[in-house]
Amino acid sequence: MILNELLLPIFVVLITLILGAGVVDYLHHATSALGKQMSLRRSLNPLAPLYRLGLALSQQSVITEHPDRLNLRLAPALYFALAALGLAVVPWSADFIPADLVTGMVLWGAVEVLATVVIFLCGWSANAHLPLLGAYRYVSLGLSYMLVSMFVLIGVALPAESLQLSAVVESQREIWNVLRQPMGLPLFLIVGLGLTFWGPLDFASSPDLDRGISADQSGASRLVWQLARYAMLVAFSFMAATVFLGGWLGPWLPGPLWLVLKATLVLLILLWMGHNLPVMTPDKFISVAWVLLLPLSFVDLIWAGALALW
Amino acid sequence: MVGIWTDITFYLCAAIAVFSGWRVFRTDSMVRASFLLLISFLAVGVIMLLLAAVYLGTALFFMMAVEMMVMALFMVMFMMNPAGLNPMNMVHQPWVAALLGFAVFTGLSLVAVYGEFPANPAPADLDPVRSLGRELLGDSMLVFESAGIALLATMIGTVVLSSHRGRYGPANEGSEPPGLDPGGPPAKSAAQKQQQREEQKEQEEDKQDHDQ
Amino acid sequence: MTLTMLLIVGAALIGTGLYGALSQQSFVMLMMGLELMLNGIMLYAVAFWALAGHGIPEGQLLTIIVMAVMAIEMAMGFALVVAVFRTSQADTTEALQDLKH
Amino acid sequence: MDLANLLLIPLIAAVLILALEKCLRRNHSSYPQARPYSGGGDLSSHAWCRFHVRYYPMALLLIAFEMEMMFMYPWAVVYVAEGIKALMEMGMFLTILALGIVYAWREGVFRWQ
Repeated sequence: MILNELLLPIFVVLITLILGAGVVDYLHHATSALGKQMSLRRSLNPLAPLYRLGLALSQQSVITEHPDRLNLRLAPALYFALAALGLAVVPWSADFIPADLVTGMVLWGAVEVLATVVIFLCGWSANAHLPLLGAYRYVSLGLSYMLVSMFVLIGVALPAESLQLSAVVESQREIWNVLRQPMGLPLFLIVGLGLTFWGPLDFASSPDLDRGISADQSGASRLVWQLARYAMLVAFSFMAATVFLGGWLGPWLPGPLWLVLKATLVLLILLWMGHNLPVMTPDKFISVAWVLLLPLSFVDLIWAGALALW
Repeated sequence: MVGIWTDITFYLCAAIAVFSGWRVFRTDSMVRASFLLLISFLAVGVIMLLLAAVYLGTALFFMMAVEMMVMALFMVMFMMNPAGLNPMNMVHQPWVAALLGFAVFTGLSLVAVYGEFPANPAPADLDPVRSLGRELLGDSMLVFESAGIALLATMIGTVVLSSHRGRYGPANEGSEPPGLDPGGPPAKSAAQKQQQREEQKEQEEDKQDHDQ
Repeated sequence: MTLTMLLIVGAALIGTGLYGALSQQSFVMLMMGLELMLNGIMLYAVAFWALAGHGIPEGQLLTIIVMAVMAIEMAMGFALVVAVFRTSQADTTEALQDLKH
Repeated sequence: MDLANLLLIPLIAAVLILALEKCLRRNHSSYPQARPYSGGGDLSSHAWCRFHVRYYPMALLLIAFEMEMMFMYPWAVVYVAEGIKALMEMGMFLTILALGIVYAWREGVFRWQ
């Protein structure tokens, strides 16, 4: 009983995050090579993530002078823990849900906000100017995408009449939310880019800050931070697949396999967006988030509400 | 079996909540202080989860995470020394405050120990979220809508008080900062100082030219 | 986990918060004291809701209202601090002796 | 059991990463390496000092506006059961709060100060 209900869920969540991080690393570099004149053969090599892992391990772990040591160590661990917490509420099939919380949706919102805190701490603790600037910029992003995410998720909760993710999946048995609420998924994907500070919304470690919060990371500390970031991307993909693409629902194949396939699809879309969308600046994004994205998510909510009553 | 683990988790969370709440006022680093307060809130949130207040517990996580993040930002904006690199002690009347705090703690604890409260636990099949939702749309509708009005007033108030830029130009246009000592001449802003410095430099250069 | 234990933990939070609110000079730290007191009050409300109030929804609503009070206190508090700081470059309570007169 | 999983999963994940980092870390850096990277610039002070956060009115506005979420989650659960009454009530609530957002937008809160 203990084995099935306690150890198996923990094992599944952690293995998914770690293997998923490897997959993200592979796909990220492979898709980035596709657009450019780079050596495709080397980028598509399935062992390339291991090669990069070895490279990171052979580096020194340099730490800046007088950092906030406790927070420097804790930040990557907490970011990874948040990804695990977010993935824990995702149902894998009708009867395998690591943590079937009645308010799973609210918990995911908490994960998004706590991620902002952790990313700020990561930039703060190095005691260096560039990481700190990245952290301040990221907070502006984190505070403004949050509302959009909440509205979109509440729109999804309306037809399900519940905040529980298993109920949300059940409510999509006839038609997936991506078709029922067409504006939901695009808005949620933008939130995902913000949550993992990826591609166009990469304010925390943007190139114009010389990689911002990653500027003073090296060796093992950089490795675990990257791992946590990829893990968050994986957790987000699973969440988006559950909420908008019907989760484990699907014919022929078993439920968990469907979930993984759909999550991979979301992941590919996110990576594509990361490579192909133009980069925003933080000051512009605040205006865009509050003046454009927030009203759009209002409209999405009204659409969802009207459809649910009808 | 489950009961023991619930108790252990409760005592652990209670200890974390109180200890980190205490450390808030003892740490030098202001950013750490605000995140210690966040830890205290998170521990209370877990206790709420243990009490089957599922919605309030999880909602406390995200509400408090936002508030403490903003708190940390304001710490950085207003503190001379947000990281506490030199130890500092910005307190007044610490002993009176400590005494009063302890007195309140003792009083409330005595009430808790000797007071008689009805043992009337929430029914096990209660759905806290649904009952709360019905309450909001039923009897407490007025509370809910007036909370909306109060929040609107807060939003307008914060914008009026804090925004540097009014609709008709800068908010502090025409005002001058108070003196550095009571009744003294107004303190100069950085821009004014810069301007003055440049004027001085120009004058000196003029003088040099003149001398040559 | 009895009601008494929960109330004692809440009392400890309120006591600590009161100490902070009375002893800190800086506005921002003072506000942290207030927040800690409200934290204890929320624990009280939920404890009574769960163990003494038969799970009536008003108990939960009270907690939410306390959270709203906290949010309003913080937003208005910081807005006032910004306004005060802009006009008199002050960030501690002692610097505002003028308000006494 | 769900609650136990919910608490244990993040805890174990965090411990795992901390242990991993501790095992892999090879930390014997010299002083010039430990100097914060500044893109070739010369550092005259440490980084932790008073900083003007340019979006502070937005942050304050968010604290007030975000309270509405607390009311919206329970509302979403009973929305279909309560029907048109729920729609009207939340419509009113959100309109009141949206007024605040529009006002703040017109006052230029969403631009960096």
